[in-house]
Formats: sequence, structure tokens, C-alpha cells
Amino acid sequence: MIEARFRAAGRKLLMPYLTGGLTDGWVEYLRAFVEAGADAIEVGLPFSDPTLDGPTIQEASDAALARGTTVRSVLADLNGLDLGVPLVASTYYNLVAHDGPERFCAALRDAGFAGLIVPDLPLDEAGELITAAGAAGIELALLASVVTPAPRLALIAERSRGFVYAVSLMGTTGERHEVDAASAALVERLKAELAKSGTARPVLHGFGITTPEHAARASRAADGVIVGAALVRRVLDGAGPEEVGGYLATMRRAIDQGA
Amino acid sequence: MIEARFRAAGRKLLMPYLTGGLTDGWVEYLRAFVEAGADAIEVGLPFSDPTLDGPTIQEASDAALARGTTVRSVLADLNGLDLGVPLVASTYYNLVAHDGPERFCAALRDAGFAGLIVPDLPLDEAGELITAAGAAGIELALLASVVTPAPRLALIAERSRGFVYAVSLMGTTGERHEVDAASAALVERLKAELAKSGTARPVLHGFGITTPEHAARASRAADGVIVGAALVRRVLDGAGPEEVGGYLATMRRAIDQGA
Amino acid sequence: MSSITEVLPRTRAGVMVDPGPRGRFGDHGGRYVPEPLVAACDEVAAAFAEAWADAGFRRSLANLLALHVGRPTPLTPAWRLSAELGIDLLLKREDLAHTGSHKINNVLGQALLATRMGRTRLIAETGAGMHGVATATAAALLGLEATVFMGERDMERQAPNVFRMRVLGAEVVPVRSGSRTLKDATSQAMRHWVGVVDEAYYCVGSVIGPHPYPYMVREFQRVIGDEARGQCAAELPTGVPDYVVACVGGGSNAAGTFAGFVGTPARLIGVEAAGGAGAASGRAGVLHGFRSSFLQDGDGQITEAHSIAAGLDYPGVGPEHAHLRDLGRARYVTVEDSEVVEAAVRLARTEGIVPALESAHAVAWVIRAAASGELPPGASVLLTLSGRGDKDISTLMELL
Amino acid sequence: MSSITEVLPRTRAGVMVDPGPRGRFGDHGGRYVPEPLVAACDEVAAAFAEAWADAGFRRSLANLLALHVGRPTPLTPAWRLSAELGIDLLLKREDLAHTGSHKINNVLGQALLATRMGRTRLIAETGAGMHGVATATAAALLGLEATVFMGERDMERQAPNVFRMRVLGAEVVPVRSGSRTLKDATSQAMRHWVGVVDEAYYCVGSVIGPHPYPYMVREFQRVIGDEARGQCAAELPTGVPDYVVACVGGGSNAAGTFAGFVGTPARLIGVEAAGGAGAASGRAGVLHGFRSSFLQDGDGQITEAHSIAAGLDYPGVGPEHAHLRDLGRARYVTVEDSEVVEAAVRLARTEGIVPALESAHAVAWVIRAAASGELPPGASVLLTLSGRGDKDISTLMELL
Ligand SMILES: Cc1ncc(COP(=O)(O)O)c(C=O)c1O
Ligand SMILES: Cc1ncc(COP(=O)(O)O)c(C=O)c1O
Repeated sequence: MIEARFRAAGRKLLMPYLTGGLTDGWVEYLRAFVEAGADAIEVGLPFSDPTLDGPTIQEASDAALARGTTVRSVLADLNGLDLGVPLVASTYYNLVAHDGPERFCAALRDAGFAGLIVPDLPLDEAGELITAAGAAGIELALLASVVTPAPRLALIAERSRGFVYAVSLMGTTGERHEVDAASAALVERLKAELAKSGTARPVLHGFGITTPEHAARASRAADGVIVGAALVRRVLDGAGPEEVGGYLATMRRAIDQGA
Repeated sequence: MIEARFRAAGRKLLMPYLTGGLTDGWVEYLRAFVEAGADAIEVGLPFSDPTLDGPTIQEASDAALARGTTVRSVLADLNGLDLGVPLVASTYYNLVAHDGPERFCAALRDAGFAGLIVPDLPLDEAGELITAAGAAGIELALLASVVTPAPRLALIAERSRGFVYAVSLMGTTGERHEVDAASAALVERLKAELAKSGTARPVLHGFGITTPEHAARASRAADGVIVGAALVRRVLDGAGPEEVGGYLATMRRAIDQGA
Repeated sequence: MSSITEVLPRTRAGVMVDPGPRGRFGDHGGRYVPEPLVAACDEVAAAFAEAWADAGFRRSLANLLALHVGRPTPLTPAWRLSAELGIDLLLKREDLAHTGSHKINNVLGQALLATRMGRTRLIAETGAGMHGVATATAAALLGLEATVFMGERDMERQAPNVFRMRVLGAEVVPVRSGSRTLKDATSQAMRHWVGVVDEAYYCVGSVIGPHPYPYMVREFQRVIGDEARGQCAAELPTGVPDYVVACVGGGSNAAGTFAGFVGTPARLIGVEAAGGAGAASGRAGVLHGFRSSFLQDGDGQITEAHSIAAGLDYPGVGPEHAHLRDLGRARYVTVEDSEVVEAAVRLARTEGIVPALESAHAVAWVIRAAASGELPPGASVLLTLSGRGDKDISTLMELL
Repeated sequence: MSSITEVLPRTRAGVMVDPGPRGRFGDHGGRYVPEPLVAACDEVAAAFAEAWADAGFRRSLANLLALHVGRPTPLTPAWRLSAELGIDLLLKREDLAHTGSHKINNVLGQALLATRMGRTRLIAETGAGMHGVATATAAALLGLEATVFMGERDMERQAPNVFRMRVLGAEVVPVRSGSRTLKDATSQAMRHWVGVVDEAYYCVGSVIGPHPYPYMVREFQRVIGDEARGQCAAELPTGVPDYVVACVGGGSNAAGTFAGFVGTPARLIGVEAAGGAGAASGRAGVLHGFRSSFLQDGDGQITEAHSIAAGLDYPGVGPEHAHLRDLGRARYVTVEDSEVVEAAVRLARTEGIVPALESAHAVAWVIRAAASGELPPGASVLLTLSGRGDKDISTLMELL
């Protein structure tokens, strides 16, 4: 479903990220993202120990949890909302395991999510969740990294659903000064694997996309980009939905022009 | 010579102590002691590490040294002085060894000293100094303690010159609340040993004589007392020669009445 | 041969062995790491398997442990405390190991492995600082660099260990997130590792983390249990103690100790901090790359552990402990901070040994269990004294 | 039999043996104590002579040293530092002994003796606090009380050791006189002893004090040298090191080490603090009950020692060292505080061992002598690492 939507977009994709429950009217940011040209939105379900996140998203997780945010409250906030773009949940595996993969995926689906990312769940441990997500109609996107060896990349390409999340650099989420050179190579390898398996699942490039230029550059090879910390940073610094949306819009333009 | 003087005194003996060089006009205290009825005076040659002294005499030693007092300066201050009573030097063995026993004893004699006490020089180590003191005409008084066994007490009695210093309690010099009961026994044992050896060297009771009552009690068995910390304390507290001499005089009276 | 196998209770067959390529201890263990770390973990697993099968590697390690660390550590009969408690208490003296705790056993193993893998830097997380000091030590000894992550709160309460690491030339990185203790230091070390897998080796400090760490660290720590088993055989009329007791933070000293006794009838007791009892009070969960038993709230958020002992201030427990608990082969119990302080002082004043507050947890349980009769009179108890209390002296003095 | 005697150089005959009833080491030693202590010293001497001739006593002590202290301590080749210096440096690891220094060897011997003599309390002086901690430890272990005198200045700079003693149940008495360091603590301990000889045993912490202490303490510490001799025999092609180096405060770790090598061709080097060099810069004198070499001014007043290492902050040296110096059998050299700090950090960063600042004196001399060529390339050097640097960590950090 995400895959179909993405293909229908007919442009390089832009998936902004926000930590669910980060501020009082956090859903307004999602609307602004759509306004700015988002093709999908990644909503983080905050976890106490975000081991793959850098300082910005750690801070956002802590802030959201300090406000009393829970998986349930994020889902409730989104209830009945139709933003017109697919929502992709992202969280750590402990929160999935807490409810059990089946219940967790069913709850996501009921709240209107289309996809799921679990960064600390590598392919080898993902079997149970792949099954549960499939059963619930949730597309579980897998991550691939620049150090993933070829045969494994093929498996990831094959078993990922919705899209493949290309972790372009060796590091955690967060703002960076430049986009890693290895990322284009990873994306090329992934696309080759996907082509071999006969699917054309999009490859989204994430981690470290900070400026419009990064976004434009990264989306040359990839089918699109995921932008997280650069937006969250602005929210944490007090920028409202309009301002953050405005920034996202500059990325949208850069991607559209640069691509 | 001390022994003869003591015998001539015909009364219980009183030997006050002062740390040499303690104050500017420290010799004035010696005059006051004579005035108050001292039969002899013990002059401490201050040492950096007075291991057998309690806090009062430690403080006095430190104060004297801080004033620049040396063995030489004490001897110089006493030069040509005739107080009419024997002077007994007391110090630690390092100062004796520093000059060498011969030179040290000769210097004492030249400054008018008649006797010497070295509390950290037990009988077993005293051979060299006994010889040197004898040669210089300085009477080396040995110490005996309540735990000294009988045969050794006999030797001490025999080899001590001038008098025998009965260390009445187990402890360091300093003021005490009462006079130790064992002291009378020690004095009796010493006198018996002295009698056996055919001499009648006086036995002076030292350590812890703080009040006139102590002095009176102690001099019942002994031939007299040595009073140190109780006087030095007063000097350190700022009392002048007259006041300190006055206190010594009360001891003199108590001894003379109590004996 | 077959008779020996028959003597072992059925349930124990296959306990504390190689957990297989997926690193599973029953339901626990595994490797829940982000994709960028999968290859790095694979590489460590392969290198360890190869090294551990290599007699030359084992010899080098044994040599270092003997010459540099002072192994074997003695087994000290706690005469006076035993008499007071009416039991027979034997202390396995890891406090005498170089750097002051059992952590060095594991670290030297991993540091040798890192050298073998061509890595030039060690990364470590530390709570009480003992693992950090051990890592800094091994790095100095083998000419490697060391970067140690430590919660800010732990840096305050274990300041001397921070100094020790720095004198040894290690970089100590303060971690300001979350509870500012071991949990967050571990998260931060993993984050850092992602970016430097090519040059740096992540030297995990307990039987936690993604496969192969829980297995590998247990193997490097089994020297405690193997030595103790031999020493008990010489010391005890029965050859085997009735009870084997160790404190459990992540659980490495306990795992190493238990490994020597899991095939005997000894009862295995892991003692946790009441405020950090991953095994005794946790629920199944996933953190720091492994599935095990963790303290968490009703929403599945990991809760902060609270222990007077920085090294036990961890909300989870190594996966093999969760498995031993599930099997009933080991029992996990808890003691309160106040009991721990009392036990530390009591051991100091009866045996002249000031234990680490971590180790004092094991002592506290023994004291309580002897008093309550849970430990029957005359019972023989092997207790692993995992470390010395120098680092905790100011904490103890404040509470005395 | 006779051939063995003939192999020993003439001057060494009778060196480091029983100094006889008057405790004389050449011109040094003796017993310069006030009369009230003579009987007490006699009693200690008699009890020691009897105990030391008693195989049962020696067995008890050896047992305690093995089971409680962790002896033998290893001989660690300092691989990286050796390579840097172009020599073959071996470290005798007293830092690994329980409580963290060699002091415990002596203290356990004396504490056992005290028990044998029916004493119920130990008195001790301490500088760095290691002897105080060892005394507190032995007291706890044997159920005795302990009173430790410590200079106020040392209490400040070695605060963790003050805490350790208190946790172990010892009373620590601050000494406010004089330099407020080891010298004054020793004086105060002797003063205190006079009043309590019947119940208390004075546990002297180095090869100083009135006879029999210098002899007895050397005998209790010779375990260092005896072990090291055997270990060197196994480790070195020549069987005996070319140089044997140890730091010298009072000189107990050096005496214990030298005792194992005095009958070999090894050159013996005692390293003193430049500001506390009793042997290298002192003059003959008498203090604390013995005749030896002391720092003193032109008037014969003992001068204050100044060393960054509290345990070397003593103006004299044990009488046997003065004698070995007079004989030319051992050489006494000095190093500056700044070299010591550098040496401590260098050892930490090359070998992963943070030495006590006292022990770092020996390391500093070796580094300097290797650089200057005084230690010829390839020379084998046994260095006694008398203690660990935990107590000195804050001093080191301030200076880094
Ligand atoms: C002395 C000591 N004991 C125990 C522990 C807990 O670790 P583990 O449970 O892995 O043995 C630590 C951790 O820092 C420690 O320092
Ligand atoms: C570690 C260490 N080394 C050496 C010394 C000096 O003592 P000695 O010269 O008696 O070995 C001390 C004294 O406190 C010490 O703590």
C-alpha cells in the first residue's frame, strides 16, 4: 500500500519524521508536513532508551515521555485523522514485544498506520514481527546499511515491505554536515538487488539529511529521503508548525529541482 | 657532687624543670626556682622529636626551637651564672651523639652543669656516655621504671650517678590527676637496691607531679620530686618568673610539711 | 564416561554451553542490533569462536591472567564470619585481581581478541568504573586506545575510578542522558560503536549485549568458577559447596562462577539489588541488543534501576540468567541498600576485607539467609567476592 | 657445603642475618628507648625469636599469606616499558597483595605474634596509610582492636585510607605535632605505647624502631625477596637479575627484597625521595629507638622530610640500610617528585599498572638510569612494586 502510494507520487519522495506526542499540538506538525509536500510521515513512538538515535531524537523522546506520552496516547491522538499520506510508525523492539507483535500491529493498523520501522530489529530476529505485521496489513520496512554484505542485502530487499530504509552512514540519527559518499553506492546496490528480485520497492535514504542540499543530493540516487533530526531540532527549539513546515518545503523544492 | 649536695640539703628534694631557651628571659625562671626552694634544676635542651614527652613539653620544645634555641645557645645563656644549686641537663640522645659524647659532656661541664639525664638512653646503650660523662665530671642519672625487673634495677642503681630518676608511671611527661600507686613500690625497690650496693644515692620521683599534694605524697617514699610540665604549662600560658616561682614555693611547703 | 553424564540431573544437560549461532539461551539472548552493527557482531562472533578454539590464544590469555592479574585468586575461608553465622563461608577473592575486580578477566580476553582482529581502540561502558578501569588497563598493556562511556551520576559517585582511567590514558566520556548511569552509558557506547566499527572494538563489561557477548563474557569469566571448583574440591569435605552465591548486575561474575558449578548439585543463588532486580522483578523485554528480563513500566518503557552499588544499577540481567531462572537452575534474590552497607562493614570488621558494594550484596544475602535458617546450619557456601571496596569508601563513610 | 660458602663474596658473609641480642647492624640499630619500654621490647624480641623458630607459627603465617593475602604475588614482565627502555624489567607485584601493598606481609606476622603474646590491641603509626590499613585489616581478621596514629597532613593527602581504616573498625588518631607526617605519628605511637604495654602490641610498619623491630620486620618481609628469587630463577636466563631495585622510606619493602638477593651478585639499589633521603643524605643519629642515618640540621635537630609520597616522608632509614650502605653492598639513590609523577604515569600507560607514588620512585630511577646508560642495555632488573596507586590518584590527577 505504501509502495503503491509512493509509485503513484511520481516524484522523488520525502518522508519527514516527528516524535509522537512531542508537544501539545504535535499533530499540527504532521498537517504542516503534508502541506509542505510530504509523501509519507514517520511517527516515532518514543522509547526510554533510543539506542540508535542521536542527541536530538533522544531529547525529543525524553520530552515526549516526560509529557506522559505512551504508545497508546500517540495512537489515540491520531485516531480518526486522515492526513492523506501514509503514516509509518517507528519504534524500538521492546515496545513491540511488550504488547506482543500481533497486538502491537493490530493497534497500529487500527490507528491508521500503514507501515512500521524497528531499527533495533535486524533481519535475523524479525521473523515473528514480519509474520505478525503481514497478518495485520502493516508493512514492515527493513533497514540496510553500507556495511551489509551482498547476500544479506538481497534478503533484506526481498523481505522488506513498503520501502527499504537505506541507513546511509555509520552512526546514529542526527544532523550532519555532509551526506556520506558511501550512501549512493549503498542505494545503487539495494536497487540492483530489488531489481533482481523483480520488485521496484522504493529505497529511501535516511540518517543525517539536514539541509535542502543534502536532501537534493541524496535523492538523486535514492527514491527519496527521510528527514528527522533537522525537523525535530526546530520543534524542540520552539518553532511552530508553520515554520517547520516552511523548512520542509524548502527541502521539497530542493529535491524537486535537484532531482 | 650532686649526691653530696643533696645529702647536705637535709630535706626532701625538689628539682623543677624548665625547657632551656623557652622564652626571652628564661634564665629568670631559674632564679625564681632557686628562690622558691629548688634543690637542683633540670634544664631541657630542646629536641625536635621529644618522644618521651607529653604535649606540654613538646609544645615547649617546639616553642624554644622556633625561637632559634640550640644546645649552644642554652649553654651560652647559662655561662658564668651561679645559681647556687646544681644544674642537670636533660635531652635526647641524638643531640648527645651529634657532638659525640666527649665533646657534649665537656661543653656541659664548661657551662656549669653538674648532671645529665637522657631519657631515650637505656642502660644497655649507655656505656659510651657513662664513660664520657665520668671523664668530664658530669653525673649521668639513669632512669628506672615500675616495669624494670629486679636484676636490671640493681644495675641501674649501681651505675646511675647523682641520683636515680624513678619514672613513676607508665606514660610520658605531663600533668596528671593523681600520683600512681606503683610509684611508692618502685621507690622502695630502688632504695633497697641502692642500700644493697652500699650507696645512698637519692631517688627522685618524676613524671606527673602536678599539684602540691602530689609532690607531698610522692616525696614520702622518695627522696624528692622532679616537677616539669606543671611549671612549663604556666610559663607557656604566660605566667612570669614570680608567679611560676610562687607555685613552686607552694610545692616546697607541701613537701616540707607533708614529709 | 556414560556414568558421569547420568549423574547430572536431566535439566542441566546443555545448560551453560555454547548458545549456538543465534546466541539463544532458551527464550533469551539473540542479537537485537541495528543493521549497521550486525556485521560487526558477526565478526566478533567468528573471531571469538576461532580464538577460543585456539590453544595458543588460551595460553596467551592464561599467561596474562597469571603474570599480570595474579590468578589464581585465593579462596579465603571467612573464619570469623562463618563462626558468627554458623555456616562454612568461603570467599572467592576477585577483589585481589589486578584493578580490583573480576572485570579484568573478561577485558583481557576481549582485548586480546581485539588485537587479533586488528582493532586499535577499545570502547566500553562502565557503571561502577571497574570495567572502565579494567578496559583502560588492558588497553595500556596491549598498546590500544580506550574510550569509556560513563553516566554522569556514576562519575560523581565513583570519582576515583574516573581518575584511574584517565591516569591510565583512557578517554572518559560523560553520558548525560536518561538516568545518567550504566544503562545510558551502555546506550551511548553502542551508538558510538556504530560509527567506528572498523577501527574500534566494543568491549562489553558484562554478560549482556548482542550475541556473542553474553556467551563470550561468560566464557572469559568462567575462570572464576573453574578455579573455585578446584579450590572447593580441595577445601571442602564434600568437594562441592552446598550453595554458590554471587551478586548480579549484568551478571558476569555470577555467570563465571555458576559456570564452574552448574554441573554439580550446588544451589546457585544470584543476588540482585532490590532496586535493580532484572531477574527477580523484571519482565521479558529487549534492550541493548538482547532479549532478557528487564524492569519496565506498564507501557513497556524501561525503568531506572536504583542501587547504592553503581555496578548493579542496571535494569536488566544477562540473558543466560533469565534462562537459568526460567529453568529453575539458579535462584535470584534481592537485598536492600541498607542491608548491603551493614554487610560490607560486617565483612570488613570480621574478615578484614572491605568488599565492593556490589559484592556486599552477596554477603548481605548470606547473612540474612543464615539468620533466617534459609541457609541451614553448617551449610557450605561459596561466595564470589567480585571486587574490593576502595571505590565505595566515601559512600560507606557517609552512611556510617 | 663449603663450596657454596666460598662462592659468596667475603663482605657478604653475615649480612642480613640475625643482628644479635643488641640488634646491631654494624654501627646502627640498637634499642634507644626510655626505660619503661625496655621490658616491652625484650618481650617482643623473645616472643619473636621463639615464634620464628616454631614451624607451627611459620605455617600459620604462610597460610594466612596464601589464603588471605593472595601470595605468592606474581612477577610481571614489564614488556612495553622494557622495550622502550632497552632493558629487561620485571615487577614484583606487591600492589596485588591484599590491602594494596607489601605492608600486610609484616603486619600479619606481627599481629599473629601479638595474639601469641596475649595482646588484645594493636598500635601503629602510618604515613601513606597503607600500614594503617594493613594493621586495621589484621586486627579485624584476628579479632583485635587497632589504634592508628597518623599525621594530620597525611590524613588529608591520604584521606581514602583514613576512611578504609575506620570502615575496618580501627581508631585513627590525628597527630598534630611537628611536621604532622610519619615522623610525628611514630613519635606519638611510641608515647602511647609506653602507657599501654600490658594490653597493646606496637606494630611497627617498617624496618625501623628499637630492636627487634628492624630485624623482625625484615624477616616478615623477606617473603618478597624469597619469592622473587625463585621467580627470577625461573624467568631469567641468568637466574639472577643484574639489578634489584626498591623504594626506601623506612625501607621494609627494600629490606624484604634485598634479603632474597643479598647472597647473589645482584646489585642492590634503594631509591629514596630526594626530600627524604635518610640513607643518601643523612648523618648518623638516633631517633625512634634506633641508631641510623637521619636528616638533621647543623645543631642535630631532625629536619622534616618532604616527599610527594607520604610513605617516604621520613627523615631516616632503617638501620640495616645504613649498614648495607656503609658496607657498599647496597647503593642508595634519590629521585625528584617530578620524575616520580612522570614515572607513575608512564608505568600506567605502558603496563596498565598505576603504582603507589612510593613505588614509582623505584620506577623513576630505572627510567633515568636506563636513559643515562647507568643501566646497561639488556640489563635485567627486578623492581619491587611495593603498592598500588589508588590512594594517590587524586594527587596524580592534580598534577596531570
Ligand atoms: C565489583 C563489581 N561486582 C559486580 C559488578 C556487576 O557486574 P556483573 O554482574 O557483570 O558481575 C560490578 C560492575 O561494575 C563490579 O564492579
Ligand atoms: C606502597 C608503599 N611503598 C613503600 C612504602 C615505604 O615503606 P618501606 O620503605 O618500609 O617499604 C610505603 C609506606 O607507607 C608504602 O605505602
